[in-house]
Amino acid sequence: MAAPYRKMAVAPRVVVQNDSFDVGEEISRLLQTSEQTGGIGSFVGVVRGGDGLVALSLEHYPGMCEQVITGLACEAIGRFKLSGCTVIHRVGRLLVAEPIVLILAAAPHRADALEATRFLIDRLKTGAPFWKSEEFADGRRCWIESRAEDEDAASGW
Amino acid sequence: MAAPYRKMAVAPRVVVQNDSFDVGEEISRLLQTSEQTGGIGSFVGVVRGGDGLVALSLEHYPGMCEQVITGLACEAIGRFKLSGCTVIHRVGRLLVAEPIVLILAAAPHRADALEATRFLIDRLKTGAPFWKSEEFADGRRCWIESRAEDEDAASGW
Amino acid sequence: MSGAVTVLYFAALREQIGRAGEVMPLDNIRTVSGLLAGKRKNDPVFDKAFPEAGIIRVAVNRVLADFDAPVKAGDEVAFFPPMTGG
Amino acid sequence: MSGAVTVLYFAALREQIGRAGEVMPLDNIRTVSGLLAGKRKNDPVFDKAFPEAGIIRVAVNRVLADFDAPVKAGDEVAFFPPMTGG
Repeated sequence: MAAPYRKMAVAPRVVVQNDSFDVGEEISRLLQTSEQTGGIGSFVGVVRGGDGLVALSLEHYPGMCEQVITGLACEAIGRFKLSGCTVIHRVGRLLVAEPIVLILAAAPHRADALEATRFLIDRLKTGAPFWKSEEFADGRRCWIESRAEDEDAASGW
Repeated sequence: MAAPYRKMAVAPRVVVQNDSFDVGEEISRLLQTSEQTGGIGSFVGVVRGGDGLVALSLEHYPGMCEQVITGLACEAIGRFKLSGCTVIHRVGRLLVAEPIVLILAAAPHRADALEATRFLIDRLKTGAPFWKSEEFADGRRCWIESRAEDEDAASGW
Repeated sequence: MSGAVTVLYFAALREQIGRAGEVMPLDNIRTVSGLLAGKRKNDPVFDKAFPEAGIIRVAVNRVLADFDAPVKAGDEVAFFPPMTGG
Repeated sequence: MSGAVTVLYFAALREQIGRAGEVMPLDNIRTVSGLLAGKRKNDPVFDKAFPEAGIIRVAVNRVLADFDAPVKAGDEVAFFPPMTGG
């Protein structure tokens, strides 16, 4: 027999896709899941220009990505008492100023929403199997190496 | 004579309005202002339901609001090296789950974007002249009192 | 006649006082405290609306100010409860 | 024949090795280290691609693992550089 129904668990929305995302639409979707939301923290990662950079290409490990991100999102939901959580990560070739990743963390109180946003992006950067290579105007192409700063940010949580 | 042109200053976008806002459109607008953006931190404040709450009404001090928020945004731009900043605050009667405020802080690096987002919402809560009253299903209406927690968050910066 | 100041009230304070504001002669008023003392003397509703000066905020020309801030002709002085935006 | 494992390579490692992966017999392999030692013996490109074991990450069945993690028939073992998402 099933255990008696207690409380609806918060399930994260996790997507890995080529296409871009509509932040407003994702926020509306998140707001429909709970009237307990008082604030939504968000982070959008963007392809930063400079030094002749033209585009980034993102490679990923299909299947493992979704699994790792879902695990991180569930950890955030428990740890920061979230009322909702969305993570969308793009793969493929992305031009300068294009969005790469969207994190949304909804909570009754803003401190939890903002903390969870930071937790998720810090841990995702070095914990989810994505790899970026850079493509420059002069034709050079090279893999981005992981930064000690990012490793530190992730292990701080 | 004007001083020689050095560097384009980052000007914040500050709006106080009745209407809602389109977060995706605001992010696109912010991304057009600088190719140096690597991340955008965001906070959306929302009317939280519960205890029979039907709506919030937001009163403000026209003119002073825009001036205070612009001052906070300029402080954030300098302190966190932002490449862009947007603050939109709604006034009037807002139903449960409607958005109240949007903060966007763009920066080359994510830590700055996320810190600035938190700074702006913490300081705006108790420093910008807005007042909320609550309207309940049973007809009661009362002014929200300021919370010591919010005063502490603001003075922590 | 030494000029006038515009006085504004917001939120719960506006409701208790029953109006959004008024233009009043400056007379011998030199500070925010002086302005408020005059109000209290002339209208009992102000004692009810401002039971403790500490919880009331004041802005002079749309900038937060102390109660001992100077007030001069043409100024806009606003009184209101602690702010609750965001 | 003791079954097979699927081995995958990603990013710079995939490019250096020149393929995305392969299915290989498990033989007497019991751990990730054992699997890698076999690779190094049979194909010199692995010494070039894995100059230091420390900077290479490994996942067994899509969960990050250590080099002494056990490997059994049917497992999916992936090798890749440190991740750089977000």
